[in-house]
Amino acid sequence: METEVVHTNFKSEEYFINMGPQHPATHGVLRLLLTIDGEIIKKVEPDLGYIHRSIEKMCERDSYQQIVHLTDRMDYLSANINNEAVCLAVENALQLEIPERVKVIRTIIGELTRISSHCLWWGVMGMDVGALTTYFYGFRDREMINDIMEETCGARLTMNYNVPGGLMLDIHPNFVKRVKDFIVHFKTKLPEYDRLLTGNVIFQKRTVGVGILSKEDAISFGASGPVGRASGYSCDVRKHHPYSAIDKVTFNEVLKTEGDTYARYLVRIQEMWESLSIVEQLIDNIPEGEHRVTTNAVIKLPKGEYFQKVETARGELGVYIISTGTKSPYRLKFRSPGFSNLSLLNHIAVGGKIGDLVATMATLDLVIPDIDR
Amino acid sequence: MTKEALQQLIGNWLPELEFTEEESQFLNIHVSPQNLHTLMSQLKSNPETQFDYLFCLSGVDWGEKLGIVYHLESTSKRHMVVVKVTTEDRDNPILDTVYDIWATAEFHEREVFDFFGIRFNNHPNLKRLFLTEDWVGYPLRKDYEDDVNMILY
Amino acid sequence: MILLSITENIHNWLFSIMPEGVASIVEMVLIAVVYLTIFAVAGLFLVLLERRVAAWFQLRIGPNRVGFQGLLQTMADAIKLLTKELTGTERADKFLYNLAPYFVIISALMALAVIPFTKEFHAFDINIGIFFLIAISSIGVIGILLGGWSSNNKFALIGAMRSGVQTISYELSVGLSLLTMVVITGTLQLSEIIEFQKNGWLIVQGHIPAIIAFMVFMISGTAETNRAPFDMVEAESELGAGFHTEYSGMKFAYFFLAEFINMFIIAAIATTMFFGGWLSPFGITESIPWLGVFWFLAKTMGLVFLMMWFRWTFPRLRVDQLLTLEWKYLLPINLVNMVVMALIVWLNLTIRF
Amino acid sequence: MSYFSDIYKGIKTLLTGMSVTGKYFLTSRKGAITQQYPDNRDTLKMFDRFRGEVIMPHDENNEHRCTGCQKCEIACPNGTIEIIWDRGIDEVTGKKKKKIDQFVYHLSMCTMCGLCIDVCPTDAIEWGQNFENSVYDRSALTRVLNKPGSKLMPGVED
Repeated sequence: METEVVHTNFKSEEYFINMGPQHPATHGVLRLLLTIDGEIIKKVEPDLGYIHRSIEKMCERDSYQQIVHLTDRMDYLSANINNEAVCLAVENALQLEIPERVKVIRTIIGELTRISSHCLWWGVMGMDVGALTTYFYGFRDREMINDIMEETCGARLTMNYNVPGGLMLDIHPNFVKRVKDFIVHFKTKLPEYDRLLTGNVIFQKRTVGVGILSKEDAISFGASGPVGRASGYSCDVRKHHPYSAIDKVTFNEVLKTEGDTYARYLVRIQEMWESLSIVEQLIDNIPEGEHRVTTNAVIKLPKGEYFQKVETARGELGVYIISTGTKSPYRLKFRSPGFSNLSLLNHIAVGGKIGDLVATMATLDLVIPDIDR
Repeated sequence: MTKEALQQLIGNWLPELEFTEEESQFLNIHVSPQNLHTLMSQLKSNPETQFDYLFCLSGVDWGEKLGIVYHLESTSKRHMVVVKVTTEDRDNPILDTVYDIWATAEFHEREVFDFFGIRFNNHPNLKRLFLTEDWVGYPLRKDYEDDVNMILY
Repeated sequence: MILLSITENIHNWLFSIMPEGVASIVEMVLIAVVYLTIFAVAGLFLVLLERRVAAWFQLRIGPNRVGFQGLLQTMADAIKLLTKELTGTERADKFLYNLAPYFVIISALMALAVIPFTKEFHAFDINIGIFFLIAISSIGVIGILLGGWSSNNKFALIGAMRSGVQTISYELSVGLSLLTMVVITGTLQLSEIIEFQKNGWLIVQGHIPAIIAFMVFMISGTAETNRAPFDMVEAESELGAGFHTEYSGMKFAYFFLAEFINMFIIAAIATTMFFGGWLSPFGITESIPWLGVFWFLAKTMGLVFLMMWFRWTFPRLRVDQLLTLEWKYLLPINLVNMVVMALIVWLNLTIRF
Repeated sequence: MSYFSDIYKGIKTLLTGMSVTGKYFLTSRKGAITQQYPDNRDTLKMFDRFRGEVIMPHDENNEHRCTGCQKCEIACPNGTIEIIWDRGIDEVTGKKKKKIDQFVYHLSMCTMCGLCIDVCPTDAIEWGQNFENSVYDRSALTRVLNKPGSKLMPGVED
C-alpha cells in the first residue's frame, strides 16, 4: 500500500503537446500530436489536411493537359518530375512516340530538380539541427537552378513545362551554357557542404543512430526514395523501371544499410553527386529534333487502367489513371512518396527526444502539399 | 515471374478468383471481400510470390460498387500484381484491413475511409485523416454533392 | 583624462554640498544610472553587431536601412517593442510572469558593476570579484525558470527545465576554469588579477593548462548564456521560442537584451582572466592609461565575435549530449587541468617576462 | 585513448566548419547573394519567358490578334479567362463574323500554367514580364485585355 503512495507522488506523467500546424520544424502545415514524457517521445500522431485541396477530385473534371499543372502544386520541390509522371502515363496510354530530344531534356530537368530539392533539404536540415547558416548556402546553389528553370520554363517553382506529347517550349539557347556553369560551380560547393555540416562532430552526434528504420520495416511501411535506400532497400524507380532517357546514362543507386538519420542524410548528399553526373553525361548529347509531338486538342485515353511510377526527389510517385474513354479520367490517384514516409514517423521517432524527432523529420524530407494533395 | 505463371499459381489457391489482363499493364485479380485477407496474407508470405511492397492503395467508386485497388510489388522478385476488391453495400461498406500485412496500409486505409467511407475491420485507428471529424459525406464518391464548393464538369 | 577629471569634480562637488552619507548614496545612484544607460545602449548595438555578423557569415547584407549602415536599426526595434502590447496567457501566474524578465535583466546588469574597464573606470572593486561574478551570473537562470514555468505553456516549460539543467551543469565548469587561473594569481580581486598580468597575460603565463582552461571557459560560457550551439532553451526548431514564447513587447526585449549583455559579460570575464584586461599588448600604450578602455573593449569584442562565429556555424546539441559534454568531458578535464596548473605554479614553470 | 582522440577529432571538425563560415565572412563584401529589391528595380530584368501575367499586345493602330475563338477559355483550368463576344460585320468581306467585345482576364484566379497561350492559334495573348501584381483592391485584378476601341488585325484567321 505504501509503495503505491510513493508511486503516485513521483509518477512521471505523460502529456500532450501540439507541434504545429505553425511550427518551425514541421515545414508547412503539418500538425503532430506528441505524447511525451519529459523529453522522451511516447507517441507521434500526425494530423493532416490543413492544405488539402482534393486534387484527385479536381482531376476528375479536368482535361489531361490541365491535370499536369495541378501536379506542380503537390510536391512543389520536384514539380517537373511530377509533371513528367502524368505526361508519361498519358503518352504510354496513347502509345505516342516521344522524340529523343524530349526524353533527354526531361531527364536533365528532372535531375536538376532533384538537385535543387536536395539543396533546399540540406539547408533546412541544417536549420532543423540548429545550424542556421546552411540554409543560405543551400539556397545560393538552388538559386542557380531556379534561374535556369526560369529562363527555360518561365517559372521558378510551378513550371508546368511538360505537356502530354513533349515540352511546352524548346529549351532556351542559354540553357546548355548555364547548366554547365552550374555543374562547375556546384562541384566546388558540394565538398563545402560536407566540411560545414557532414563532418561536424555535433551534427554526427545528433544524427548517428537516431531514428533507425530496418529494411523490413522500410518495405512494409512503403518507404521509398532516400528514406528507403538508406535502409538498404533498393527502391530507385530509375533503376527498376527506367523512364525517359535514364536508361542511356550510367549512375549508381546509392544504398546504405544503417537506416538511421545520418544514413538518410548521406544518401541525399551522394544523390546530388549522382544527379550531377547524370546531367553531365546528358548535357552535351541533347539530340536535335522536335520538342513536341502534336496531340489532339482534346486527349481521350482509351478505356483502361494505367499506372506510371517515377522517382521524385522524395521517392516513388505513382500516377494511377482509370479511364473510361472520356476527356477526363474516371479516377486518378497519386501515390505520393511523402504520405508513406510520414506514416513511418511514429515508428521511428518513439523513444527518442524532441530533438531527435526534429532531426528525423528533417531527413524524411516531408513536403506537406505532397501529403495532403 | 511472368503474368501467366502468377495466374497459374495464384489461381490454385482460391477457386473463386477472377483474372483479367485487358485494359491494364498488370495482372488483375478480383477477389471477394470474404477472401481478401486470406489472399493478401498468402500473397505476402508465399515464398514464390513474396509481394512485400504495397505501393499503392486506392479507393475507387465504380458507380454501383465501391472498391479498393491494391498495387503490389515484390522487392526480391520484381513482379507486380493488382488486386481488386469491391463491395456493393454503399451505405455501410466494410472490408478487412490489410494493415497487419503491410504497415503502410494504416494511413492509406484511413485515407480511403476519409474519402470513400469504406470501413475496415480490425483497423487500429480508423478515423478521419484529412477532413475534420464532423465532416458529412465522403467527398471522392461520385454522388457526393457540395453546394458550397461546387465542382463543375 | 578629461573624463576622469569630470568624475573627480562631480565627486568633490557632491561631497561639498551635502552630508557625506547622502552624497555617497547620490553618487551610487548616479553611477548606476550612467551604467544602465551605457549598457542598455551597448546591448542594443551588440544586437546590431550580431545581426550584421550573422549576415556576413550567411552571404547576406544585414540591416542597412535605418541610419547610416543600419546603425539605428536596433534603436528603432527597441522603440517598436516599447510600444507593443504586452500579451500574456490566460492562466499564467501573473506575479511571477511579470517578475521573470526583471530578474534576468537585473542580474545581467549587476554583474557589470565589477567589470574593470580601466584602472579608474571600475565601479565596484571588491576583493571577491570573481566569486561575485559567478554568483550573480547564476541568478539569471531563476528568471528563466520562473518565466517558463509561470507562462502556462508547455513549450516554455520544457525550455525552462532545459535551462535549469544546463545552467546547473555548466556553472561548475565556469567556476572551475576560473579557479584554475586563480591558482596562478592567488587573488579574487579583478584589479589585482589584471595588475598581476603586467608580466604577461595569464594565457601566456599559464601556457598549456591556461589554454585548456580558456577553451573550457569559452564553451561553458557559451552554454551559460544559452547561445547556440547550446541554445536548448530557445531551440526554435524544437520549441518555437522556448521560455519566452509567451512574452511580448518590452518584457521580451528584456530577455533579449539580457542575453546579449550576458554574452558581453562572459567575454569581459575572459578578457580579464586570460587576456590581461585593459593592459595593452607588450605594454605599447602604457603611458596613456585611458586607452585601457579601448584595449579592454577590443579584446572583449574579439571574444564576442568568436561566440557569434560559434553560433552561426554549429548545429545545436541535444539535451542529453549537452550533459554528456559537461560531465564526461569538461568536468574531468577541468579537474585534471587544475591539478596540472597547481603543479606548474608550485614548480615555478609559468612563463613570465 | 579513444577518449582523447574523440576530443581531438571533435575539435578538428569544429574548426573545419568554422573555416568554411570564416572564409565567407572575409569575402562577404562581394559575396552577398540577396538582392536589394526595391532599389535594384531599374536593373532588374526578368527573363523573356517569365510568366508574370497574360497580356494582349496591340500594334500602333490599336489592333490585336484575338479572333475570339475561345480556345483559351476552354483550355484554362480555373476559369481565368472570359471572352465576351458578339457577331460583327467584317469590313472587308461584309460577312458576319465573331468579334470580341471584352477579353476579361482574372489575374487573381490565374495559376500561370500557360495553357491558354500554348493553345492560342493566332498568338493573340502572350506572357508579360511584370511581376509586381499587388493591388489595394481585389477588383483591380480583373482586367480587360483588349484596349477600348481596338479591333482585330486584318488578315488574322483562326
